[in-house]
Amino acid sequence: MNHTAESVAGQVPGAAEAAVDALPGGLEAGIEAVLMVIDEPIAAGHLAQVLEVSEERVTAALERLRAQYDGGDTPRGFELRELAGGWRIFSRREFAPFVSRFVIDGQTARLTQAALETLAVIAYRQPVSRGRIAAIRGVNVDSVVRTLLTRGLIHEAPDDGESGATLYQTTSYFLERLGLGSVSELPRLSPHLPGVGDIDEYDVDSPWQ
Amino acid sequence: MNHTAESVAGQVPGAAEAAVDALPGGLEAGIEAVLMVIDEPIAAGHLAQVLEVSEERVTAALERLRAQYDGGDTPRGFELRELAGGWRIFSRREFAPFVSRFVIDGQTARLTQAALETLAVIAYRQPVSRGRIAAIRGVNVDSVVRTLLTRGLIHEAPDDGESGATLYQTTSYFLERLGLGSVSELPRLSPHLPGVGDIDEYDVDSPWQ
Amino acid sequence: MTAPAAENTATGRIVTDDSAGGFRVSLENFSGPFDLLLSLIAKREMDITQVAMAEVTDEFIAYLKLLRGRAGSKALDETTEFLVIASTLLDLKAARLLPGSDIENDEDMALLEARDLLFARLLQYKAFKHAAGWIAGKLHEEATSFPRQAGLEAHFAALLPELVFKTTPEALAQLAATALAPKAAAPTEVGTGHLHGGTVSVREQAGILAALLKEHRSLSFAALIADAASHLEVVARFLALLEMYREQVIAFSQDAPLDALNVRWLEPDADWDPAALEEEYEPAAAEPPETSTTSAQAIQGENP
Repeated sequence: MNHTAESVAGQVPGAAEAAVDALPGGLEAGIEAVLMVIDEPIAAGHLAQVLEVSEERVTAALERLRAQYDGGDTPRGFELRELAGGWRIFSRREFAPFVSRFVIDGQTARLTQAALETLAVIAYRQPVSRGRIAAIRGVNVDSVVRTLLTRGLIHEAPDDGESGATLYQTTSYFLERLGLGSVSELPRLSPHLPGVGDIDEYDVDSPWQ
Repeated sequence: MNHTAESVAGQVPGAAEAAVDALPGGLEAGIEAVLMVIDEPIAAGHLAQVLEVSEERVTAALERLRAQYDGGDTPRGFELRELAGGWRIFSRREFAPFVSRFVIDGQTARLTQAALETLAVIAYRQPVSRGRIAAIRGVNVDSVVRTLLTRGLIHEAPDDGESGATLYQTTSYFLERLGLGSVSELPRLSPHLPGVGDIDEYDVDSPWQ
Repeated sequence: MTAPAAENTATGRIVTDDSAGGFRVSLENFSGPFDLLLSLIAKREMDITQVAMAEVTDEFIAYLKLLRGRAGSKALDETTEFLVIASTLLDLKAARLLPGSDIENDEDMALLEARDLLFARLLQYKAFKHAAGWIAGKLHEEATSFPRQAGLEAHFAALLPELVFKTTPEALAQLAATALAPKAAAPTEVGTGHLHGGTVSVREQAGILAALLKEHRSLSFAALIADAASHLEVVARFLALLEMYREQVIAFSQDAPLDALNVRWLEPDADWDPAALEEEYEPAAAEPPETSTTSAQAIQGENP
C-alpha cells in the first residue's frame, strides 16, 4: 500500500543490511511475525514499510514462504495465500473438517440462488445501480441487495456526483470469500455474448465484459 | 491437494491409523492447522479429541513442532508456547519491534461501524455467545469480537458450566466510556423487539429474500 | 457452461403430467421470468438462439395464470415483469400463426426487434446465471480455508492508540434496536387496499346529498362534503352531483370563478330516487372467485 522511497534502497546490491536481516530467521521470519497478528490481508508494500526493506525483497520472500509451506511431501498445516490485494495465513484446506469445529462463522448460511445471481451481476457490472441489476435479472432486487449489504459482500460505491442512483460494488471481503486477488480474476462471462452489451446500453468496453 | 496415503502412523507401532495421518503433513500439519486459526490456548487433550488420536501422540507432536519453530539457525517468525494449560502460536519475541511498528502505524483509533453494531448487540443481550451474535447480525463477527476484546470493551463471562460456548459481556471500561453507572442504565429498547429466542427462527434462506 | 437442463433438474420446477394431458408448474421459486423462460427452453431442449419461442409461449402463459391465481404471492412489479415477457411471447406466437403476410412492414420489424431484444436479454441472463454458479462454487471451495485471525497479543494491544469513543448511550441503543429488529420479511401479500380503498358508492352518496338538499334547499359544496369521511367520499359526492345535475334535479351557481359553489335543489318530482342513477361508477358486479386460485392451491398441496 504505502510505497516508501526508503524501501527501494534495499534492492541495491551492497546496500546496508536491514535490521531485520540481522535477526535469527531474517526477513522471512520477520514477515511471519507480522503475519501472525494481522486480521486482514496485508499488502507486500505495507510489509516492506514495516520491515524497512524493499517491496521486491518482501515479495520474493513471500513467494519462498508460500513454497516452503506447500513443500513437497510434508506440507505445513497452513498456507500463505495472496488475495484481496494482500497476503494472509490460512489453514490448509484438507484439514477443514478439524478446523471448522473451532470457527464460528455467521456466513455459513448459504446464499440463495437469487442472491448469487445478483452478486454475479454486481461483480461483473460494478459499479451498478439497483435498477440495472433488476433489468438484467428481470425481477425486483431490493431485498436481495439488502441481504448482500448486510453480509458485507457489497457496498455502496462512492457517489460520482452525477447520477442520483446509488451504485453498488463488491467489497474486499467478497474477494476474500472467493479467494481472489482482484475482480479482474473473475472468469470472463460466456464468450457467447458478443454484442449483448449493446442492447441495454451496457458498457461493452467494461473491463469485466 | 493430493490426499496421499502416506502415513505417520509408523511412528507408533501397532496404533490404529487415524484419519489425520492419511493427510499430507499428517498429525503435525493437522495440529498446525488448528493452532493457526484459534485465538486462545488449546489443551493437548482437546486437540487429541478433535484430531481423534491419543493425547500422548499430540503432546509429542507439539514438542516436535516447538523444536522445529525454534530450530537452530533459521527459526520461524512464530513460536509455539505452552501456557495457561494450553498451546498457542505467537509471533516471535525478537521481532516485536517490527510488529509494534505495524500495530502503532496501521491501527485506527476508532471502532468500525461493524464493531459498534456488535458492541450494541452484546450490550443488550449479554451474556451472549459469538454464534448468537453472528446469527443476529447475519455476518461473521469473529474479527470484531476480537477487536472489542483487545480494546477492553467486552470480556468473557464467567463460565456457566452448561453450554460449551464462550459468552461475552461488557466491561466496566465500557460503562466508563459511555458515562453510565451500570448496564441497567442503558436506554430501554422498544418493547416490541423480539426476544433473543425468536431471532433464530428467521428464515435466513428464504427464497424471496 | 452449465447445461440449462441440469439447472432445470436442480431446481425441479417443471412437472410434466401426461395423465392430465398437460403440464403443471410447481409455483415455488423461479427467481424471475428469465429464469422460468430458460427452464422452459431447456425442457424443450431448444437452442436459446433458435426461433422457436412460440413453443414455450403456452407454458409461459399457463405459468402466468397460476401465478395470478396465487393471490399475493408475488410482488406486483414482479408479476408485471412476467406480463411484459408474456406479451412479447404472445406477439411472437401470433406472428407465427398468421398466414405469411408481407415481410417488411413496420410491425414485422418491430416484432423482430422485440424478439431479438428478448433473446439478447435472455442470453445475458443466462451468462450471469452461469457466473453465479461459478461464484457459488468458489464460495463453497473457499469455505474450507480459514484465515488466521488470532488477534493482537496483550503486549502489542497495549501499544494501540487510545480509543476514540464518542458513541452516546442513545446512539448505541439505536444500533442495538436496528440490529435486533426482525429482518424485514418478504411481503407475503400484495396490498391492494389502495386500489379499492373500501367501496364508496356514488349512488349511496347521491342519496345522502338528496336528503341534505331536500332539507336545506340550497347548500354550498363545502357544506355538502363537510361530513365526508375520506377523499374518496368527496370525489364520490362530486361525481354524484354531476349525475344529479344531468338528471336535472339540482342546479349550480357560482358568483365568481373560484368562489363558493352553491347547489340548489330543483324539486323536479318529490320522490326522486338516486337508484335511477346509471351504474357507470359502480364497481363491476362481484365476480366469482378466481378458479385458478383454488387449483393453484391444490397443486401446492401436492408439491409441498
